[in-house]
Amino acid sequence: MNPTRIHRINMAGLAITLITVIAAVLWAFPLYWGVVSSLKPEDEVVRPYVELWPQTLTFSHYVHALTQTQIGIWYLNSVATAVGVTFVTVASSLFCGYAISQLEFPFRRALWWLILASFMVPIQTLIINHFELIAGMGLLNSWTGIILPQLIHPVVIIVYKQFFDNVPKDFREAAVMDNASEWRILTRIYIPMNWGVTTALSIVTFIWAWNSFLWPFLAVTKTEMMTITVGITQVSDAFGVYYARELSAAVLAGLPVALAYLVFQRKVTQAITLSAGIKG
Amino acid sequence: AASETVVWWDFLSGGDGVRMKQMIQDFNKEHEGQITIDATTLEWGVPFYSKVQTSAAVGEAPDIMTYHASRIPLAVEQGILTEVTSADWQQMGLGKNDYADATWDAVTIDGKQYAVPLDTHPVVLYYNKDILGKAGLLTENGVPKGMDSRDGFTATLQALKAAGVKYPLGSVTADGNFMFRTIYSLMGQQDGVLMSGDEFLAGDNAEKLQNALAVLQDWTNEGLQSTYTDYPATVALFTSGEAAMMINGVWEVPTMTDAHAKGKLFEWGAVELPVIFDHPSTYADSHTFAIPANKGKEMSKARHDAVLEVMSWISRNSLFWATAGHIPAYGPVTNSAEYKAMEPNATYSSLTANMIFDPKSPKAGIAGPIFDVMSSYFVPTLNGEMEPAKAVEEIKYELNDL
Amino acid sequence: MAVLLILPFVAIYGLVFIYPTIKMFILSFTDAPLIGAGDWVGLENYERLPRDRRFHTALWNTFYFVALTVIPGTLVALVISLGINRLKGRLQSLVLALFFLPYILPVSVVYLIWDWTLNFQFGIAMHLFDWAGADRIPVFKSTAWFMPAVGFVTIWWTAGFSILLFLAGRRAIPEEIYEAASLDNSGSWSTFSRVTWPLMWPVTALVSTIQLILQLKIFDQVYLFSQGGRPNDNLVLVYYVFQRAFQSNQGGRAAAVAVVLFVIVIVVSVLNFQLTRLSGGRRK
Amino acid sequence: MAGISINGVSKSFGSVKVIDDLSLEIGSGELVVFLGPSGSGKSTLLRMIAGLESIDKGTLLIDGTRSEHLAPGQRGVAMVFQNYALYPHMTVRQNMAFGLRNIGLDSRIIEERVRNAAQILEMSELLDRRPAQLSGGQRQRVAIGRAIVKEPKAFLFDEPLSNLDAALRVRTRVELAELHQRMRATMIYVTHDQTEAMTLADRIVVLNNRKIEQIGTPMEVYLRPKSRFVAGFVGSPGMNFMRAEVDTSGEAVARLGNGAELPLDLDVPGSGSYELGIRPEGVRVVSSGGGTPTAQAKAGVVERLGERTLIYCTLDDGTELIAQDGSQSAIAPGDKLDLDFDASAIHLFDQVGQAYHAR
Amino acid sequence: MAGISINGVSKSFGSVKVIDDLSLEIGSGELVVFLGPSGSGKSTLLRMIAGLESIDKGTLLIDGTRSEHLAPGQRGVAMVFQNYALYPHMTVRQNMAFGLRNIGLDSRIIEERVRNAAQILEMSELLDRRPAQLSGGQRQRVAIGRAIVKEPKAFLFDEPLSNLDAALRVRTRVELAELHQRMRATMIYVTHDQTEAMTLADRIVVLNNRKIEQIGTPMEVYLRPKSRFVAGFVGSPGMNFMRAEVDTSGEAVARLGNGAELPLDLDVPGSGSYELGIRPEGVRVVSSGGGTPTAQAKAGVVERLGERTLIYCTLDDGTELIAQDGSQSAIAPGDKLDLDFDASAIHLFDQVGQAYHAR
Ligand SMILES: Nc1ncnc2c1ncn2[C@@H]1O[C@H](COP(=O)(O)OP(=O)(O)OP(=O)(O)O)[C@@H](O)[C@H]1O
Ligand SMILES: Nc1ncnc2c1ncn2[C@@H]1O[C@H](COP(=O)(O)OP(=O)(O)OP(=O)(O)O)[C@@H](O)[C@H]1O
Ligand SMILES: [Mg+2]
Ligand SMILES: [Mg+2]
Repeated sequence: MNPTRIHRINMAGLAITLITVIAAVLWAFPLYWGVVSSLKPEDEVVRPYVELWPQTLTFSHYVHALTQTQIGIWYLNSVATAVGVTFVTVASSLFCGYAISQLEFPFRRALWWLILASFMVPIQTLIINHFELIAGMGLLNSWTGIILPQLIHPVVIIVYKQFFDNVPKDFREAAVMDNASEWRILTRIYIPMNWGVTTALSIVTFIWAWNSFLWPFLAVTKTEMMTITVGITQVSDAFGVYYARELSAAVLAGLPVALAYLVFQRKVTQAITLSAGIKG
Repeated sequence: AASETVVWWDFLSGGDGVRMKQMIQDFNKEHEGQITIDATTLEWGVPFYSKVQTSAAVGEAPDIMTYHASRIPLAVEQGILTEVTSADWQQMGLGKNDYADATWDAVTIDGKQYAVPLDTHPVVLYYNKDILGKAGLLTENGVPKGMDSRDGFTATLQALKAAGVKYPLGSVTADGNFMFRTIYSLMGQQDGVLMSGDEFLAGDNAEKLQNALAVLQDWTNEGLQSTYTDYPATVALFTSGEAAMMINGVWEVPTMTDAHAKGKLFEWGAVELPVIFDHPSTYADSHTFAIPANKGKEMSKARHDAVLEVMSWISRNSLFWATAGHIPAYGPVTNSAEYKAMEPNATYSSLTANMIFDPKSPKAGIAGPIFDVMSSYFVPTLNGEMEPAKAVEEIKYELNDL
Repeated sequence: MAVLLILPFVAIYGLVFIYPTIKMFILSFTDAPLIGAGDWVGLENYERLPRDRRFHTALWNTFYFVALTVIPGTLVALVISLGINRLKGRLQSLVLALFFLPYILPVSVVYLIWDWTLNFQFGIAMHLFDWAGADRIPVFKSTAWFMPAVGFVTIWWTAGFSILLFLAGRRAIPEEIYEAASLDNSGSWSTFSRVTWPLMWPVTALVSTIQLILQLKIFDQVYLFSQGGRPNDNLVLVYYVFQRAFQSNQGGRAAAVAVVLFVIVIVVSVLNFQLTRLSGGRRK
Repeated sequence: MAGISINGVSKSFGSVKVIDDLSLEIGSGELVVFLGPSGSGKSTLLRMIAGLESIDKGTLLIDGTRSEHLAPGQRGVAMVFQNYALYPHMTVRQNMAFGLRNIGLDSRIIEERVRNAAQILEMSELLDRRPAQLSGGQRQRVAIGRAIVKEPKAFLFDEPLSNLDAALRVRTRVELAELHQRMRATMIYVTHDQTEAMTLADRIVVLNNRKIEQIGTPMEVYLRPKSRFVAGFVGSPGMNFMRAEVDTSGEAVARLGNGAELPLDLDVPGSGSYELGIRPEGVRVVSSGGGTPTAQAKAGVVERLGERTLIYCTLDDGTELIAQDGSQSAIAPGDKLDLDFDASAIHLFDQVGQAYHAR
Repeated sequence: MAGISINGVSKSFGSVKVIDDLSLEIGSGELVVFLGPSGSGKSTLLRMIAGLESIDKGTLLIDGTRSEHLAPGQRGVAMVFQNYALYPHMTVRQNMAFGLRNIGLDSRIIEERVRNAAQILEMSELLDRRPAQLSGGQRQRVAIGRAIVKEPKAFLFDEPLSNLDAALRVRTRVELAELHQRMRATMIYVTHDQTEAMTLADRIVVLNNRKIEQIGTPMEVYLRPKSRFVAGFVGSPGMNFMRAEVDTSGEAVARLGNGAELPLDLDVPGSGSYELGIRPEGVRVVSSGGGTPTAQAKAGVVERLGERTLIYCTLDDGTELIAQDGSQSAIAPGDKLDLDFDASAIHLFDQVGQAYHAR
């Protein structure tokens, strides 16, 4: 029974807080280091001692990456394919999830089981056949070809179904009493009521698509069709033996998503937990 | 006629990449309104050749590409190269007589040619004259001492070490693909061969490989050579003065020349590899131009003509390519007075006599099966993780299992 | 109506999921190259696997990688999330952002940054070894260190995702439970082991399951980090599929490896599902 | 407004019969409450009228029109759901207009109707808010407003107050009663809360176990419950029950477990064992010594509700019952009490639950 | 069991003061209810006693021990939470034993105590279930059981019934009252439901706005509210209020808006404008013609609660009030009524809310 006990607990708490904060800084340090290195001239980069800030600050590597490489086109490809994957995945899953959740039709359970099963299937094992398929359709080196095999995201449909299942039946019935057609129930009630889910799933799908490497790496042979994730590691064109240049490309590739994340931090956080089926 | 765009892939980065870009620019300027080269540089080695292979199989390969001569047998077996017919040669205005026999032979399979040779590129020893000079390790001719024997060269390395040099020798020890060149050269110095008929490392060839590995591992064990160093790091170590010498391809010559011209580099030199064993011998390969056989896609006559024009033009103008350190394949260029006056090419031009090439087999060549197997074991061995004997045993097993 | 709604999805699934899956099985019984037809060879492609050294390497490395990442990654994320949970307000979101940031970066960026950070000659991490007086370790060039290093980078890269799930799980535990525990004289350790940990168990199971299935399919990092190094020592199953199919042009043999991976992932998923269900059932 | 006539309807879910051959007439402008325990089929019956559940057998007339096969939207009835089912992404105005839009009504008319309904419900200033910005009571009103704008033939309510807290529930109940008085609309109201039923209904339909137990005005149901079930279900706190032996040989009397005899003022078919029911307000605490009390009891918990006091007590023979005393009762837990039963408040129930009431 | 003494405690969250210099004595074995509107600081005060919130200023004695700096577990009090806060992964037995394990009690003693508590609460057969397998009422009992086994100096309850449905709430309330009678333990019970407060408390502490408005027995609070706030807050339906001009020049009288004059039976400081309060049971409907009624009114909603009838009516001058009539009242909505005010039930409140009651 000593009155200092609460005090002592606070000391321990403070220590944990401090450790956490320090760990966070160390955790993010490689990111900082990457950025700083990309701002140094090449000869400073390879000095055998540590300088946490460039002696000569230079943006020349960025200028080079932006003007001498196809990074702009890669951006465009990344954005286009990621948006395409996101849009098609979310839209098709939305409709299908709604149908499975709310409507009666033959083979509904079978379809649902198929989707659940596909959750476990490693899509990576299908690369050979995807390649053959896409090549056969003449879609290599095209946005469509990059997009198609990336459309298997059973999580999206599973989450949609769960959310539609959880919309109280009352809403559907209220709408039925309100003379609403099935299409109007979907578009005026269910979709708007679940905007949050749609945003979240779109964010998550977009992150996945933006970061995907293996398939775009296989499906693209022309540099002008590469996505940024593939481009910066596969085309030595401009980066060669230049460490800082490589890093500046990395920073350029990572920066937009990183900034978008910092701006929409809450949304992204929600999106992730939601995609895992945890109500945050 | 409408302007033809020729899609071009190469794997040339660094100093020679810059040279090639310059040549392409010149070509485009000269052919304005007729032919435009649309060039892309891909990652050297396995990535490049995998990409080429799958691209050709699905009809997405370029119109022209650089190709290593060593890999042509494999490519022909896979059917991804288009023959360069005698009509083509005629149209280009080139022919057998313009090339050294070995070079012509390298692009010829069963009497048919599959590529147009561009150059030959051996490996050489780069050295830092300032450091060696200060340590008293230069001969009067300005070349390193001890180039004639294993002991002599090792002594030089040790002296450098004693003089406080961190890495007497910079080696691309992290990259088995690269080290193949050095090791194959050392085998060549013992008259070792990889393939005798269909058998790999037959007879005492295994032992010769082991000797080569042992030398390099010894240097590592004695701390005379940079360990786990990848390609760019090796160059950086040398140019920053941390490594006093470096074994690398002639294609790094322009990097040095350029830096030196800008006053950013010490005095340097490049010589033929030291004779560690019986006699001088240096591994070399050739860059060539090839036309992919795009499956299901016939190349138009106009495009084909344009491609031939590209190959012809570059060959004729390959004197500039020589500034990239390489030895041009086109005879008229190497025979010219200008070429003969070029430095440092002249210093190491003697070694052409001692060049050895990959075995002519579909299993050989850059990023080919042999390459693949051997390089896997080079890294652990060169960095002291694996005994040379063990490595040779494994290599032999895997090669014969191909 | 229902048919119209499911049509796009079913069409996509049929085209890029069901059809390729069936084709993969068929392909694995032929000697086809990557593109084009081959002859039926029966089980030959499978019979080769037990003798195939690379396959052994790939199989071993895959499981090794799973062992290196799944449980350590889950624990690291759990610990970090508990640390973050103690923080409040802006500091909390800042710290969370620092931990989460790597997750949204493309794998290529992660590769470039770590390849640089751990560069044997110039990497800043090597200075740590120097300061500590230890020998530098060529992490991505030595077989012994490659997988642990890639595992470490993978944990660094993906922990943000798990951390978020753990945080959500932690926040789902009502504060009242902790107040009850403090009135029940529960100390920090007993509160963690008897309250927090059991209540976080479902999330822990979820996180480790997600990790497990994800890491079995590892390719990107291993491929990138072995570039210019020693890929044959670092093979993992998907990499081996890629190598056979796209580098050696052996579609049939690649498909057989793919089928093996396919079966492994499904067996592991089912086992894992049963396990967590059992242990979950025991705890519920 | 219109009457609703239900004739011999039945409903099963799978093999479980939930409504069995049930008939009911609801007059135009009447407020009928369906009261019954959970699972008694109240909601099901209401939803059958709305069209949200199919009718297996029997007929349904709404305003004279055969409606059992009409789609829900076409029956001309409006429903207020337990959770209101307000569309969360629409403003109050849009919520109210949605049903009218769907039938393609002219937007001027829609605007007009919404304005009127908002006026009636005194929520004109809420029209541009969203449901999340409303309090529970306000949401309730919007839900009613959404029904009103449709100018339906009948309003259907399914436990509309059960999500409100106690105080608000009382207030809203009064508002609903007022609304009904003002609009004189046909309304069917489902609840399992007997206070709501008592205070709101013109007539109460007591449902139990697939069947109607009693139909009657609130006071009929309270004072003259037709069955043991109704007697026990209606009233809070519930009626006290105890065993009694009835003797009709002379003046009819009931003998309680403790031997006390109560004169009976009701028609009972014959002697025998009955259950005697009496509400707490029929059990009075008498000051000791005055006359012979019916029973002696020991006070347990004493609940002072302010305007009255409930005493949970135990008779000598262990029977537990609740007595009522005035607001300022002096009784404390543990006290010995004399209780007197008001003869006119006595009900008897025979073996099958049939009730007999005081004359 | 032990008394609790709170002396001049204050508490702020950031810059918001929630409890301001509050003092209170709770006797050993007493059941004190903290009653007040939402946000009045009831929970905060309770949690300050439990140790879950720090005390900014002032002292807290539990059983004579200075406790404001003790850790929650060391104050010897047990708490029952609104959502019960049962450990969901432990069985009932483990839930109850957890606190005892933590203080290293012998497992035989733990087993014994758990068994006893389970017996008291009649849940011995639930001991091996997990919270998820229990009904709301059963969880409630487990939460209490978890408190009982600790044999605490005092029990703290924070709205323990608010998650139960109406019927269960009434039943559990009675059970709690019984438990307190049996155990005679010191209990503090937080609620904003005045019925719970009235029926359970030995004493009610009415909190409002950071301060104690009144401390007293339930009947004191109901019959002699110290302030306008307490008068309005306690009782359901609430007290009727209306403007009145008081004239103390002769016999003290209050003049209502309609001109009627009521003789006052209370001490009031002087003439002036007051608010007059009277509970519904003080407003009686008188048969027309009998004497002069205090007021005339028009009946609105009539709520028949069974044992009594509430009439929501409007006076001629627009004042709304609630009158009470007997169970079998014949009054229908719209009727004209004569109302009589019971003089002894009149309360007056001056401008600052200070109350004056009938003598
Ligand atoms: N869709 C359904 N499928 C199967 N059984 C159902 C369904 N809807 C209701 N039931 C069953 O029908 C019976 C009556 O249900 P109903 O909802 O009408 O009861 P209720 O009187 O409204 O009860 P509550 O007061 O709980 O709302 C219950 O036994 C219920 O389980
Ligand atoms: N942790 C906190 N931080 C800031 N303000 C708080 C906190 N807890 C309570 N408050 C504020 O203190 C005041 C009193 O809160 P408290 O929870 O004690 O009220 P209460 O009487 O229990 O209300 P209720 O009946 O709603 O439970 C409220 O205004 C509340 O907003
Ligand atoms: Mg219902
Ligand atoms: Mg509270």
